[in-house]
Amino acid sequence: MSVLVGKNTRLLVQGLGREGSFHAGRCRAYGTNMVAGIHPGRGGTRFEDSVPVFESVREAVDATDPNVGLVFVPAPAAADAIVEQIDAGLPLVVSITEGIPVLDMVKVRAYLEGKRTRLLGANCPGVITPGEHAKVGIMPGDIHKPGRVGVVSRSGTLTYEAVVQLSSLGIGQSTCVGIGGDPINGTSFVDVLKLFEADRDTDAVVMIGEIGGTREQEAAEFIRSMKKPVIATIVGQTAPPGRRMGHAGAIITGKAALASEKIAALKAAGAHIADSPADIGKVTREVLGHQD
Amino acid sequence: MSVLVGKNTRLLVQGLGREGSFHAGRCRAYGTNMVAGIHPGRGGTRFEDSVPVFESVREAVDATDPNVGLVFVPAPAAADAIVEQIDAGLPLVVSITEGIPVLDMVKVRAYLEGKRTRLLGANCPGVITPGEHAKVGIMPGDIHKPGRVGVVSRSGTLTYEAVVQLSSLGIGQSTCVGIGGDPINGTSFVDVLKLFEADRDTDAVVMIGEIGGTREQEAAEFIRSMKKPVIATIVGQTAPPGRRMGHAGAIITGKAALASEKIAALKAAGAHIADSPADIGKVTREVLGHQD
Amino acid sequence: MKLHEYQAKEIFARYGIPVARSEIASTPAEAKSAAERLGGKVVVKAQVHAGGRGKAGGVKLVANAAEAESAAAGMLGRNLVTHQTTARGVPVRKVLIAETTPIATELYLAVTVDGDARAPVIMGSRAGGMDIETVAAEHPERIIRVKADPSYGIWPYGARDMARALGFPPKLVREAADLILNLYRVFVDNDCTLAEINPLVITTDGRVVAVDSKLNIEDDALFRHADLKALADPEQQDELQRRAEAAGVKYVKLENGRVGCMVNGAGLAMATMDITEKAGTPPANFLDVGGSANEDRIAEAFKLLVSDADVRAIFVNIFGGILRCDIAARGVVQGARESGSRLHIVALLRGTNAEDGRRILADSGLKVTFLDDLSQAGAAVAATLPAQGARR
Amino acid sequence: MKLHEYQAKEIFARYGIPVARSEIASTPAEAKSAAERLGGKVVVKAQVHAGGRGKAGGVKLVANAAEAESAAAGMLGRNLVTHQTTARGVPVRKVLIAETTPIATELYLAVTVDGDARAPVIMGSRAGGMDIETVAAEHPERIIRVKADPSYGIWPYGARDMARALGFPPKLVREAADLILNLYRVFVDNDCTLAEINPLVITTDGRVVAVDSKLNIEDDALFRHADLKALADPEQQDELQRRAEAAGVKYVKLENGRVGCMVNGAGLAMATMDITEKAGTPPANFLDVGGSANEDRIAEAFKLLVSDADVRAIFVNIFGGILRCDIAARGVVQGARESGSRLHIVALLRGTNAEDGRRILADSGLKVTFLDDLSQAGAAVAATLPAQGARR
Repeated sequence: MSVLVGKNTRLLVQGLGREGSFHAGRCRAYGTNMVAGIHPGRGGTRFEDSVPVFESVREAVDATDPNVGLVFVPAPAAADAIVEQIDAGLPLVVSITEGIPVLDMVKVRAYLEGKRTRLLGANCPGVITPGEHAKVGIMPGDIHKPGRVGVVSRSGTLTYEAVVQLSSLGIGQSTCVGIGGDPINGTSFVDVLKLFEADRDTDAVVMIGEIGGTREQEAAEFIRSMKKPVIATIVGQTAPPGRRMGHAGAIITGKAALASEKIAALKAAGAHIADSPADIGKVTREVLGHQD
Repeated sequence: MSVLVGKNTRLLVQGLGREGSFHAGRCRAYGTNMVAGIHPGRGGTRFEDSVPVFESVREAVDATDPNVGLVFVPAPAAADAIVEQIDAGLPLVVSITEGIPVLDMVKVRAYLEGKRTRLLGANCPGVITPGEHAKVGIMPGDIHKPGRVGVVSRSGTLTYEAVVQLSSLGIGQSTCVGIGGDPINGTSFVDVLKLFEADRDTDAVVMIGEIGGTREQEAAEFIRSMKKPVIATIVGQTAPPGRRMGHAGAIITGKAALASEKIAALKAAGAHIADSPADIGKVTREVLGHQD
Repeated sequence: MKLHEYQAKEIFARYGIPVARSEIASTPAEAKSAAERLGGKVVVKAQVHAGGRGKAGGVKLVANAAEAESAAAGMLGRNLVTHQTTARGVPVRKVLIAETTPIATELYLAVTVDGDARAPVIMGSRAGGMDIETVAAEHPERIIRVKADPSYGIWPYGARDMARALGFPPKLVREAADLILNLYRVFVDNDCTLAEINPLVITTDGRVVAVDSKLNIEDDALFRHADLKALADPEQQDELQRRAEAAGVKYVKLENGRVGCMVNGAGLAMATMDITEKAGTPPANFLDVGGSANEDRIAEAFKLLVSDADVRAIFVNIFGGILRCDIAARGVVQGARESGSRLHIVALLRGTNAEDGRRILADSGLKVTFLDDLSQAGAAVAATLPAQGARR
Repeated sequence: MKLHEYQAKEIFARYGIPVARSEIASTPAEAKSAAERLGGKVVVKAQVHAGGRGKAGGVKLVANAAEAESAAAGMLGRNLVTHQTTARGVPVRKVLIAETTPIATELYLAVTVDGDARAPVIMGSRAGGMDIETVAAEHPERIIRVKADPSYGIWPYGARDMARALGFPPKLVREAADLILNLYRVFVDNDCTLAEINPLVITTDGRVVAVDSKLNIEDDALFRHADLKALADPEQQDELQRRAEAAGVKYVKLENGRVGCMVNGAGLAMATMDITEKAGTPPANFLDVGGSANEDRIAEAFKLLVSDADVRAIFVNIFGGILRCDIAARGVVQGARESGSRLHIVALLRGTNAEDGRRILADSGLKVTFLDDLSQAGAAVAATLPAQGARR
């Protein structure tokens, strides 16, 4: 089923406010099997006249056996919602919510230790497996094309950009994963690269990194051992050191966080570098061509 | 080496105030190999002109490679000292200190999860292996006699009472373990029973329980599966429900915490019950007699 | 250490827990004017460290300020006797004047530490207002227990789940959950052994109000709570208890006992009680002098024992370790001298300096029977006990 | 959100961190009388949200109250320009008058969150008083880093170990450890992104004093810190920054740029910057309008861009998702109308309602070049950029 989501996905959506409802509807329209919704005060009602809504995740899990949770709960209560899903034993929790306080995420990350749950995000676009009509997130579904290239990225709209480049060249995607742009998140590049390396439905991986932190260097260490080719790009090459660029992940905190350091590490590990983010599709086509 | 301590014990003592110094000296006099002391402001000096004293556990561990830590630090700072020894990787930490706030012990107990350290106590007399001249605690050494009966108890002086009864009947002890009387401690009856069951130098176990909590019932569950005989007594049979009897462990919080419930559970599990704490030695002799 | 209701209430309010409006009064006149300010119809509540106030007449609902005054006059300066106090009762020095709460539902809510779970636990029940121990014993299924995570505490969703399980209507779930979270914070921040609201009330107009407030603080943690320590009210303890605490010994008076027991170590003390009980000579007390007692503390402990009129004989059971037997013996002699007691003493002295201890007692002129081991204790104590009723 | 030194200092003091005695002054006269109360010889420190005050003349050691007055007069009401500010500088509305501290040793101490370690980290260095970024870059071994446990924080022994490693003499280890623990509590309780003391001083008479105090609060956590939110001083931000924040868009002005970039999403915004930079048409800014922007926010963002005199052309790169392209286009048209801008616009609109967006821009009368994909961007932007210097 490619990675993380697929035809067996049974989706629970927590937070059915304006935005959550809109995207839950889009996920369903794409073909995702949404089995439950959670919204305070709306327990007992139905979402889009069909999906049962519950007051608590525990009730929803007992009644509908979901295996993926999607969090749209506003930032002040998002950490609590994530933990509620962890404690209910959901194998995968995807948190879209942006602006969760970093100390909340420090706690959540530590709380995950030893639990069976994988957390994707927060502050991420989610995950989509086009070939199995499974979309768990806010990405526009129609730009995707079923295929055999995995995509993993810290960014939202930049992932869409990469997908458009791939699709327009006829290169389909196995699964596209947004790990989120916050400095502390649940799933790292390495985690996703491992999944793609083990996935029978994936032939190559596109990885889109950013300035800030050293997760791309960790990824480079893993890429050394990978059999599948990785096409990588790093954005923020022109960002001045020490200035925040929007989301908290994109801050240059030291020499290691520079784009040039990351690109060097990835190149040394054997990744194929797209020097410009406009060339992701082109470089991928070249790499796949050589593969044949 | 019987259990927990023996001839290979390399002892570190933290808190060399009046009481700590006195008992550290007694441990050494009994034959225990004390390799390091910890006391703030006394780093660089020597205890009893021979054992090096350090400012921090980390320094002591690096320099002297101890494998057992003994904590005499006063209650307000005791949890910190225990954690310092856990973080330094000591395999066994014995905390004598009484009066540690229960919420501190809640934290320490949770902190132990997944660590390599076993904590004995707090609020316990410690552990002694007479046959190997290893005493890590405050018990009077001279009442003990080398032999093949293990002793485990929540209490201090009552353990000495039991030991005196055994020794006066010629029944020696492999190891005597005080697990401490606090409601939350590091090592339970079950933990120690497991060690004795696996120990080649132990033939039978004397277990001394008290009213309060349900740890004796947990022990009974384990005793069911034990090959070695267990002689058990429960004190506090005459204590009125709901009244505190000295240390915090001895409080009847519900029906399950009653002496009668515990005795029934132990009896059902096949333990030999000494109805009166005065009969511990006598019952043990009978049990050992039948064993031969 | 126990706090008074009014003290606990102030702490509750500081943590955002909704409490009824109230004022504290030390005189009937103060009670009257407080009642006037609170609208006349109020509840007058005796401030004592004991449960069971209601049935004992320590809680009065009154219709107006004049009745509040006379209700206060009936409580203040007297001793209140409840099923939890001694027959002498506990003195009422203050009354709380609280506005009445229109009760629709009464619940129970408390936080304590569960040793078996090794964590704080939040307990709630829809059977509020009732004696919770009775509920726990007879209908344990009516008590909801939520274990807190030792390092993360309780998460808001858990508090909401608990609020729903307790039957709070959807509109009040968030408010009830906040209250649960705040009570948990009170518990942890103040090193409580118990933080309890009984009853927790849903009012007829849909509010949630903590009508009673109970906080017990862990004695061992008072070193880091100077503010709470200052709230102690030793007058609420009976005199023996107070003296024991001042002397640093653990003492529990037992009903219908005849043998005063002095022991070092809680386990050995309970064993000693069990043995005297089995010998048909019931113990009058639990007394643990602790590990590091000195002569004065032993003497004070001895005087405590003999000041209990029920005590007909003394059993001293000391296993010398940190505490040396000679010290214990000197303390006993000093205590006997200072109290003028001539009660028969059964003494079992073992461990450090046991010989010295025995000699000191033997030379003291006191009536002492020496034992060699604990198995002799039952018979020896029974033999020394005078016929029922006789004393000194 | 940044706090002023004097605000941070009050918080430090509340947490038991030793700080120098000081008063805040808004006028030279207040500065004078404060200096008198503090003994005459004082330090006058401009209160601005910018580092590098010392070298920029914002910190003055004076010998008496009269000098304090004139030093304050030289700062108050003016703009202070440091290496961290724009050329316009930041206004000085208040000065802190602090008693002098007899310095024996200067250290550095700070708490921040280390994303790679996924935990708060306490950083200390004996190279205090120096520019810490320089130390970090040139002598990373001189910085001691202690990772806090995400759930337990830092234990006292860890703080003592750190204090010793920082070279505190044995007598001061406990005091320094308490300070470290308290600074950590400040950090966690107030959701800081940075809590910093630079320098932390050991005085010649053996005291430990936090001589400077710096606290940055996480914007995302302000919802639970109304008290801190009230301490905001928006006047310290430059006008564009302030307008961006009010509009809810992320905006960073870049030096020497010529292309104003409007993008949704931080990653795509950085990609856009990289592409324009490579095309030889450097970006004038980073601007992320965010996911849920409406027309007004887009319009305000557009006006922000064009109010920057460096901007010669606009690149609008919107990937419609939550934000629809027609909304973005309407916002751009509205912004252009309201600002009167006639700058050439390069537009790449994809995703939700992209067709509608393109039509709206095409019909607007604005000069717009439409792109089909990102690879065309470099050339297109370069082509539309007027010769250096020209504008409108």
